[in-house]
Amino acid sequence: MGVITDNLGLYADGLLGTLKICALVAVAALVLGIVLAGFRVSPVPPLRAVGTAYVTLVRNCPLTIVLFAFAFGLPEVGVNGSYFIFGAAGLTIYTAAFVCEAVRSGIGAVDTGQAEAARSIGLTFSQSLRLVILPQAIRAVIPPLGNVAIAMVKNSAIVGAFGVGGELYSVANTLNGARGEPALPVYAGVVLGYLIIIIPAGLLLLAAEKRFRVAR
Amino acid sequence: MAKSARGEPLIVMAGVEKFFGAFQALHGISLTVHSGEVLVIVGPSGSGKSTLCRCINRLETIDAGRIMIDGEPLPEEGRALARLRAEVGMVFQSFNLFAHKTALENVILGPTKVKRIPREAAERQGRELLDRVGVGAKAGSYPAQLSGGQQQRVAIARALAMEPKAILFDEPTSALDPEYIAEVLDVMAGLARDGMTMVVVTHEMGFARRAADRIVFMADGRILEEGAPENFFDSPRTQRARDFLARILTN
Amino acid sequence: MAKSARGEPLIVMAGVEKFFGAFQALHGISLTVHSGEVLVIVGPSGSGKSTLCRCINRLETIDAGRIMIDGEPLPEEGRALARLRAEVGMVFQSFNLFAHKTALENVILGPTKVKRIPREAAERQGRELLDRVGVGAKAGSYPAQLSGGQQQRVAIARALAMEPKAILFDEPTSALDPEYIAEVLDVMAGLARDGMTMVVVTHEMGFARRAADRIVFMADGRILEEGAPENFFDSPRTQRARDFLARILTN
Amino acid sequence: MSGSVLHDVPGPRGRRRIAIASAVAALALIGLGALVIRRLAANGQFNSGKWSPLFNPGDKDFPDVWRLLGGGLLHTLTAAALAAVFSLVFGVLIAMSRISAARWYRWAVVGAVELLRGVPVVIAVFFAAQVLPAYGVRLPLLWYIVIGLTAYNSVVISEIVRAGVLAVPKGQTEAASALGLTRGQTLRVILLPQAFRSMLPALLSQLVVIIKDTSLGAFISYEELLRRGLITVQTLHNPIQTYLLLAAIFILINYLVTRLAIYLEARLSGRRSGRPVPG
Amino acid sequence: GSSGSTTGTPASAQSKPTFPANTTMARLAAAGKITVGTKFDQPLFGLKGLDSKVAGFDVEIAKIISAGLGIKQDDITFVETPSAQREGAIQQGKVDFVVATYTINDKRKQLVSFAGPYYQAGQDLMVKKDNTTITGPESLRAANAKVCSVSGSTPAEKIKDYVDGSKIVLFDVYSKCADALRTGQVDAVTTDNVILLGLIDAGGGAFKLVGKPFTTEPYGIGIKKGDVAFCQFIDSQLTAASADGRYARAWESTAGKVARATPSLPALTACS
Ligand SMILES: Nc1ncnc2c1ncn2[C@@H]1O[C@H](COP(=O)(O)OP(=O)(O)OP(=O)(O)O)[C@@H](O)[C@H]1O
Ligand SMILES: Nc1ncnc2c1ncn2[C@@H]1O[C@H](COP(=O)(O)OP(=O)(O)OP(=O)(O)O)[C@@H](O)[C@H]1O
Ligand SMILES: [Mg+2]
Ligand SMILES: [Mg+2]
Repeated sequence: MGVITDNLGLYADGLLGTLKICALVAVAALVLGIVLAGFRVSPVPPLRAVGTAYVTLVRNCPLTIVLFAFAFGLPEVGVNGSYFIFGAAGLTIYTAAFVCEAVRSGIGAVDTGQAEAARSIGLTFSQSLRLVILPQAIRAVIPPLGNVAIAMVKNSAIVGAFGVGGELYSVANTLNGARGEPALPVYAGVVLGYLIIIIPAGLLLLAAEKRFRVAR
Repeated sequence: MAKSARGEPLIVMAGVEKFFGAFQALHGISLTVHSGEVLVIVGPSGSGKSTLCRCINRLETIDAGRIMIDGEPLPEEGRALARLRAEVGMVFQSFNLFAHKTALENVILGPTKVKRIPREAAERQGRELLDRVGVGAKAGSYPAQLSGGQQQRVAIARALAMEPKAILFDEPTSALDPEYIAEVLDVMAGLARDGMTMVVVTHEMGFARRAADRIVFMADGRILEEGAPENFFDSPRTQRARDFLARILTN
Repeated sequence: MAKSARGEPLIVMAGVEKFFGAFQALHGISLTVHSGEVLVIVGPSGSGKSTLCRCINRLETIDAGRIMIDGEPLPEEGRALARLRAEVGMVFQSFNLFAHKTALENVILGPTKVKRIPREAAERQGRELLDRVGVGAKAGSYPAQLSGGQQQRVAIARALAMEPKAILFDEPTSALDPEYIAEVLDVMAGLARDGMTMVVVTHEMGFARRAADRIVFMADGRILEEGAPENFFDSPRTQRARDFLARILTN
Repeated sequence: MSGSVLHDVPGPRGRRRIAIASAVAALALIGLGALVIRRLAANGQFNSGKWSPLFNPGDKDFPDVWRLLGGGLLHTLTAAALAAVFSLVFGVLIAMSRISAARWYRWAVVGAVELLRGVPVVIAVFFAAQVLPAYGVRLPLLWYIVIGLTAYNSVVISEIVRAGVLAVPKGQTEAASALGLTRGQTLRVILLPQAFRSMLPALLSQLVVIIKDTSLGAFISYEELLRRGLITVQTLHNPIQTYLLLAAIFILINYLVTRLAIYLEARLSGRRSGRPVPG
Repeated sequence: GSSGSTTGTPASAQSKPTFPANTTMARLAAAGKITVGTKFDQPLFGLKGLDSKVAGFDVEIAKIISAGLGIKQDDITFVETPSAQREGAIQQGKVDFVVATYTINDKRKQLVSFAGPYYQAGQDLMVKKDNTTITGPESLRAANAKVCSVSGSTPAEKIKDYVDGSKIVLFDVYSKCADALRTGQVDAVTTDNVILLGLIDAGGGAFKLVGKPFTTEPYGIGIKKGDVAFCQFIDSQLTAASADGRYARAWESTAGKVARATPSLPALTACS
C-alpha cells in the first residue's frame, strides 16, 4: 500500500483531473440531452425522428468506438483538437443520449391526469408546462439523472484508458505501466479514487430522492 | 327535487362522432344541456360516457359533428380554447389534484394564473370555497396527505374557483372508499341545488334519482334513452337499460 | 335466511392485540366463529377489519392473546402453519390471482402442490369448481383477460379447491366495477346456503342483512357491537354504529 | 387521439405550425447532411480505396479484412455470451443470498455489491488483466475480459433480480401463503416466474451493456471486433469508414437485442394486459 | 503488407542445435515453440496486417533468434505488448522475450535484462520529399524552419536545443504533424526515426527522412532479469545474422523499404 501513500500527489491530481472531465461533460451532456429530449417529445415529426435516431444509434454503440471515431476520425476531415477535447466531446455525445432518455422518462412519469387537470382549468400550454408538468417531472427525473451521472463518472475511466492524461485512470498507467509498481495496490488506489467520487454521489442522490419524495 | 325552470341551451352537441383508431367510441351524439340543468349520464362500462364528457372541453378531439358552448363553437386551440375550458370545469374520477401543491394552492392556481386575480383575493376566495366543500381545515395539506373524499372535494373547489358556467363530473366517486362517497355526493347535491349546470357521469343511482333533472342512458357509444329520472328508473324503454338497471340495482 | 343450528366453535380469538409499531390496530379482540356460521364484519375504514381477518390465518402475527382453529392453537411457522392456512381459505379484495397462471391452473395449484392430489383429479375437481362459480368457460384464460367479477369468482374457486373448514373474505367486492358486484355476492350467498363457514368483511349492507348469521361492528380496533343482522341494522346500540350506518346507507 | 402529457391535440393553426416547423427542420437536416457530405468529399473520404476493402467483395483485401473482422466479431460474441451467462448465474445467487441472508452477512453482501457497483468496468477489466497474472493466474486474454465484465454485471443483475422479486405484488405472496404453500414453494412457483417475466427487458438491456463493454477488450489487446478494426485501419488508413462499419455492426446487434426485449415484453404481458372479455 | 522473407532460416539451422541443460534455450528448443512480445501497431517494426500476420523489423529479429533455437517461423506466437506492458509481460512469463522498439535504459534494467542492442534508433527529422535545405538539426535555424512534435514528449524537449521555442508547433499526435507538414504549416517533423519511418510509409511518398539522428535510442531485446545465458545466446545470434547477411536482409525487407540506408548491428552491451 506504500505505493498509494508515496504517490498521494499523483492520485490527488488524477482525482482532480477526473472531476474536471466529469464537470465539463456533465454540463455539456445535460444541455444536449435536454435539447434532445425536447426533440423527442416535440410535435414536429422530423425533430422527433432526429431525437429517436440519435438515442437509438448512440445508446447501442460502445463508448469506445465513439471515442475512437472522434479522436482518429475527425482529424481525417480536418477537425483538430486535443485528446482531452475529443475525449470530453465523445463522452458528452454518449452521455447525452442517456440524459435524453432520463428526461423523457421523467416527463412520461407525470400522470396525464395532471396535464388534463391543468388544461381543464384553462392553463395555456406554457403555463401547464411551467406550473404543473415540469415541477413534477424534475422530481421524477432526479433519480435516473443521478444514475446517468454516476455512470458518466465511471465511463470517464474509458476516456482515460484511451489516452487523456491527468485523470485517475492514467495514474494506474503511469505507476503500473511506466514505473512498474505492483498492480494490486496501484489499481486498488485508483478504485478508491473512483469510490471517493461515486459513493458520496450515490448518497447525495439518495438524499435528493428522499427530500423530493417528502416534499409532495 | 328537479328544478322547474329550464334555462338557455348552454352545451349543445350535434352529430358528434369519435374514433379511437378504427374503434368508434361515439356514434352521432346529439345532446343539449341547458343552463342550470343537472344531467346525469349512466351506462355500462366502455359505453363512451367518459369520452362524451371529455369531448365537451376538448380533452378529446371529435371527428365529426359540432359542439357549441354558450352559443359559440368549441375553439380548437390556443388562448380561445384555454378560456373556454376555464368556463367549463371538470372533476375527474382520479381527482388529479396537482401533487406538488397544497389544497389551497390547487384551488387558487387557476384564478391567479388564468384570471389574474391578485393572490390575496384569490386566497380569500379559495379558503371560502374549501370551507364550502368542508375541507377548510386542510388548506395547507398536500394531496397525498388527504383522504380520497377530501381530495375530491378540493378538486370540486378547484373547479368552482374558476366560476365556470358548467361543471363536468366523470365518475367523481368511483375511486372513493364507500364511506367517503356520501360526503362528495352531498357537496354535489348542494351545487345542484344552488343552480350550477352539471353533467355527471356516475354509477350512484341514488344520487342520479335524487339530483338529476334528466338522465341520459348510453350503450356502445350511442344515447339509447333520455328522460326524467322517475321515468328512466321506473320504466326504462329499452332492454339494454332494463338489463343494466337490474344488474346495478341488485346490491 | 340465517341458518338455525349453531355448530361447534371453529375459530376462537381471545384477547387478541395487534400493534403496528406504536399504533395499536386491535384491542383485546375476543370472537368465536362457529362451524357453518356466516359472520359479517362491518365498520369504518381503518377500524381493523382486515387486520383481524389476516390475523386468523397469520398473514399478520399477533402481539397478545390466543387464536385457536378447530381446537388447536394457531401454529407459528413452518409446515404446520402452511397446513393450517390450507384449512382456512382466504379471498382478497384485489383477487390476487397468480398472474402467470390460467384460471384453472390457479385453482389446481394448491391441491397439486400442497395436498399432492394427482394433476388429473385436481383438474377435474377444478373444472367443477369453476363451473360452480359460473366461470367454467374461462378455465384457460389468464387473470388479465378476465373481468374483475370473473377474477374474484376464480379466486373463490381457488379457495374452495383446498376444501377449507372456513373461508375469510376481505372486502371481496370493493375492487369491482358496480355491475360485477352482484355476480360475486351471488356466489357467496350460495356458499353460505351450502353451509360454508365464512368470515366476511364488506361494505355491502344488503348482502350483510341477507346472508349474515351474525354481524360484528368494529371501530378503532375494538368490537363495539355484535348481534343478529336485523337487530344491528334496525336498532344499533352505539352512537358510532348509528353514525356509520347513516353515512353508508345514504347512497 | 388523446393528447400527450405535454401537448393538446393540435387544432388547424397548430397543425399548420407543425407543418411549417417540419419543413424547416427537414430543410435544416438536409442542409446539415449536405455540409457533412461536402466536408467528407473535400477530404477525400469518398475515395474508393477507403471503402472498397470493406464493402466491395471484388477488392483484393476484402477477404482478408472480413476474415479478420469476422473473427473479431466471433470473439466479441464469445466474450459477451460467457460474461452474460456467468453474470446471470452469479447475479441470481447474489440476489438470493441478499434476500434470504442472515442480518450480519447480508451487510457484507450489500457492502460488496455497492463496492463493485462503484468500480468502472474498464478498471475491473484492467484489474483482472494486470492484477491476476501478477498473482500467477495466467489465463487467455478472453477470460480477463469475461472476469472483468462478470464482476461488474453480476452485481447489477443481482439488483435487477432482487428488484424483480420485490416488485411482485405482496398479494401474490399472501395468496400463496393462504393456500398453504411453503416459503420455498412460493419463491419457486409464484415469485421467480413472475419476476423473471418482468425482469426480462431489464436483463436484455444489461446484455446490450455487456456486448458494448466487450469492446473494452481492445485495451487489453484482446482481439475482439474493435481491436481487429484498429488493425485494419493501420493498413487501410480509413478510420472513418472502419469505425462507421464497426459502429453499424454493434448498433445492429444491440438493436436486435432491444427489439427482442420489446417483443418478449409485449408477448409476455399480452396475457396479462389483454382487455377482459365480457361474458 | 507481409514479407515472404526467409531471414529466419540460417543455413546452419537445419540440424537441431543443442544447449546445456536447464537453460532457457534448452527449454525453448525442447518445447519447439516460443512466445514473443512485440508491438502490433508500429509500422515497419511490428505491425499486424490484414492477413493477421505481424510483420516488421522487430518480427524478423525475433525470427532470427528463434531460428537459432531450432524453432520454425510457424511455431512463434506473437503477443501484443504495448509500451506500458512490456516489463509486466516479461516478469510474469507471458512471453519468452520482447522485441518491441524497446529502448534500453537504466530504469528498465532494474526490472528486466536486455540483449542487444540490435538497432540504434535516434531522434531525426522528417521533411517533404523535395526539401533540400534541411539536412540536419543544425540546418533548421538557417532555414528558419517550423518544427512539429507532440506535446509533452522527450523529442519536443530535445529539439529546443536547435530551434527557438516560437518555431516549435506541438500537437497531441504525430499524424497531425504529418498533416501540417503536408499542408506546409510546418517544415519538419521531429521524433524517433522509427516513428517517422512509419509516417513516411503512410504518407504515400510525400515525405522523406533526413537521416541524421541526433540522439541515441538503443533498442534491446527484453528478457527475464538476470538470464545471462539467454542474453549471450541472443547476442551471438545477432552477431551471426549480421555476419551472414540475414540482419541486412531483415532490414531491407521491412524498414528498409522506406529508409535509405541499411544500418549495421550496433556494438552489443555486456550481458548482466
Ligand atoms: N385513448 C383511448 N384509446 C383507445 N380507445 C379508447 C381510449 N379511450 C377510451 N377508449 C375506448 O372507448 C370506449 C369508451 O370509453 P369510455 O372511457 O368513454 O367509456 P365509459 O363509458 O366512460 O366506461 P367506464 O364506465 O368504464 O368509465 C371504450 O371501449 C374504450 O376502450
Ligand atoms: N402494515 C401496516 N403497517 C402499519 N399500519 C397498518 C398496517 N396495516 C394496517 N395498518 C393500520 O391499522 C389500522 C387498521 O387497518 P385495517 O386495514 O385492518 O383497517 P380496515 O378496517 O380493514 O380498513 P378498510 O376498510 O380501509 O380496509 C389502520 O389504521 C391502518 O392504517
Ligand atoms: Mg369512464
Ligand atoms: Mg381492509
